[in-house]
Amino acid sequence: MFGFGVLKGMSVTLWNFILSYVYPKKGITTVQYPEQKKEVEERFRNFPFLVYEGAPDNMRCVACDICSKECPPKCIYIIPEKDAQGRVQKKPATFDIDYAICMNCGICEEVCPFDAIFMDHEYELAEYERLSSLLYHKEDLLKPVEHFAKIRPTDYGRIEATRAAKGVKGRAQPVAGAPPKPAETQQSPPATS
Amino acid sequence: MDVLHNLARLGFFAATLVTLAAAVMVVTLRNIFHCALALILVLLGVAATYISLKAEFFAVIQILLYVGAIMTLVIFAIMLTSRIGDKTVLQNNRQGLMSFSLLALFNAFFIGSVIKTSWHLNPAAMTANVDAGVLGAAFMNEYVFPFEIISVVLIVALVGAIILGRSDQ
Amino acid sequence: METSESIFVVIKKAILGFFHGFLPDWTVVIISILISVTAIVIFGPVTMMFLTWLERKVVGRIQNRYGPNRAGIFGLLQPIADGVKMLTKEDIVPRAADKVTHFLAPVIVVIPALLVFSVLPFGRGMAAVNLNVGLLFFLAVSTMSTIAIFMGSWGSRNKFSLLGGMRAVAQMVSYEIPMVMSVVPVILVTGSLSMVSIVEAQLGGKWFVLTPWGFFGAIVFFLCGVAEVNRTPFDLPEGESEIIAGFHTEYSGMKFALFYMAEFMSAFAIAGLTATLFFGGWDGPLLPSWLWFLVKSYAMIFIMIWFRGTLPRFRIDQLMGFAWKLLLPFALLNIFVAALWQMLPAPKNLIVSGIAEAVILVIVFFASRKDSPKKRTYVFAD
Amino acid sequence: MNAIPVSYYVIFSGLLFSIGLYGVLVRRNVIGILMSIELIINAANINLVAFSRYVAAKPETGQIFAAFVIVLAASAAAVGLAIVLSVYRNRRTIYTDEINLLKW
Repeated sequence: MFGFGVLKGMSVTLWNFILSYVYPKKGITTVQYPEQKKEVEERFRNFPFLVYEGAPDNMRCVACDICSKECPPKCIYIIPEKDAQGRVQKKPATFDIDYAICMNCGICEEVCPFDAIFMDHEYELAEYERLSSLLYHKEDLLKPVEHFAKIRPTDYGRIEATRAAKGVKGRAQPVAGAPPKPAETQQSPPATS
Repeated sequence: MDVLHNLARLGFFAATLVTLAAAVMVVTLRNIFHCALALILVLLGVAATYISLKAEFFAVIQILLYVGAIMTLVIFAIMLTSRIGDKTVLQNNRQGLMSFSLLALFNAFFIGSVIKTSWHLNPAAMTANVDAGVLGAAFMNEYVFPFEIISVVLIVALVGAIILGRSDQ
Repeated sequence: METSESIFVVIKKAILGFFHGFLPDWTVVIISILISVTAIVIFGPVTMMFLTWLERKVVGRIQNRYGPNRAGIFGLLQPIADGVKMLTKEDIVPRAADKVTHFLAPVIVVIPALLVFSVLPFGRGMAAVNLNVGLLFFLAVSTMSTIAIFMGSWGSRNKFSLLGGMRAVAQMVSYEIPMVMSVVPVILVTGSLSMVSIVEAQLGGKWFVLTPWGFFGAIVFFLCGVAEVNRTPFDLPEGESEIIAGFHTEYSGMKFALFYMAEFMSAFAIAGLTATLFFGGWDGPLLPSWLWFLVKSYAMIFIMIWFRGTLPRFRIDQLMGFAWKLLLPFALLNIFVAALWQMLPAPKNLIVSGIAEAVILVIVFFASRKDSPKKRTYVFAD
Repeated sequence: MNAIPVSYYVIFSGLLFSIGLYGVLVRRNVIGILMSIELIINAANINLVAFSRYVAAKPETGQIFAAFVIVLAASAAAVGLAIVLSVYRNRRTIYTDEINLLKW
């Protein structure tokens, strides 16, 4: 009646305007992005990464090619390593993921029987170039298992528990296996005993 | 200040030339929308003529009514009656040459007679100040009867236009 | 008066005096005209740039965010960045467009927006031209932007453009009538069409907005002005959610920027005119006159932006009904109240015209409500 | 300033009138004819204002009648365009030689 509704609405916006100056904590809800960032949730997941233990050479991936076959957009490309006689080793020589094609579905993480690939929290991946800059190679994808423990502690605990129950101790490789992985042993003592 | 007067007069002559050229465009262009735009130019040129006659109020009225109201109506009608792509349709009939020659004849006589006439100039009128107040007083005193008649005509036209323009029935 | 009061006038006089030393009289006159023209041509776009910044800032604050704050301090360089972006954009002309009209429309739309500044009194003795028909000139010239919008919408050969143009013109023609009617009381009381004498009639705090007719006249005028310059809530001609961008759908780059510029300059002109007609123009204590004018104009601009941050868009029948059923009768009856005010002696007129105004307000409001459309029942909806 | 002779205005308006008359005679489009009529009316108005400024006893008379003429032109345009619209609605054309139902 008599336009009082309009006045009421306008008072709301005016109050917002004033509040944003006198009490910005409540009046302004945005985050100044490059300087401040919102904490991502633990369940947040973005592009996948590969896990290694200790040294980058000691990766969990055995080049079984399952993730590459399951990947819906087929963005994973794996060539296993071969030794001098041409026998296939349990280790990828090439492990490429095209982030331009990846759609963050997380199926690779689910199907991996060796818990070698996980979804990351990284989201600032802008590049100037479309083809080569977004094609991530093995060296770019490898991250230590501590990184995984840091970003997703719940999942880490669960997965390490099952791994320990099955008796898998990382990758039984004589090259890098000498010092046992500290993070893993600390994280899952009840299962190992 | 003579230079300024001459400049003003030059501007006025240019305005009349532009007006006449635009008037020719109004009657010759194929695209009726362009004709309407040219007509707007003519009306602005006529307003400039009024300013040169020291009738500023009337010039502004000309812009307000003609450009603001009448031409808007005309363009609206153009938009409602022609399709966007129409421009190939012949806009003129075959009386062009005949009309042109007759009008040229008329103009020859007309201009000749105008030049020959000696006008009885009224120096008082030439310097008088005719502003909105003078016009308003005249409207309300001497010319109040035609003023009322005109307003009745305007209302009749308004109602008539609404009735004619209604879509149903 | 102190120097800050008339600093611009003094500067102009100094320049003219400098040229007067060695140039003939008539060139000095031309230079004087050129100075005024240059001042307006610079003032218009600068105002527009500042207004874009202000609008985004205020709307941002209304929506609980900061608004532009990256380019320069407080984001003040944002308009320049926008300008560079606009200039470097590709200029697209549709293949089927009417090339001449399409090109001319953005050029012509700026002309009336700049011309209206010439009669606004920016301060004491700071109107570029003191026309004795200044107010009418303002209204007449601002109607010419209709033509440019028509040209743009027709020349684009695009249905959305055409729809936007039709809407724009229907709206502008409708709102022009209550707008002209709402300034008639001012002319009636001051007895002059010149902006300078209208301001002089309000000197010493006798602003028209403080009288009953002036208060409601100012509201009617301001609403009509907001509708004239196609701003929210009257932005049907360019309603993004309905018809893409209305009449400037097919414009890109600098041509679009010209439309944008014309819109903001007209918005400022309407704000300045409201301040001049009803809020005493440059009249005010302490501060220099031109600063008062700017303060008042920007207050009006703030209200416009506030509207934009608050109100949703009108429906087309509500828009027309608002103009014809509410604003027009009210503006007409307001003239009667102003006549009462002018006729009666000083203490009585406030009471009488105030009562008359209130009665009229109630009557017009109820009369306009009576035949508003019934609540519709949707037959096929359920 | 009034150094421009009155005959100049009269010739100007005569030319404008002839162009308008040419348009009325030649145009097929009804709206074109209406616009030509506007030209003629403007020519008449120029004459009224010019004569009132130069030779009339009272300088405001011509302007007042020119104002009447403008109002009449406005109402003529409104009614004329309404007629054009209804003709277009019924006959789907606005060309005068195609609106010939009464011609036989």
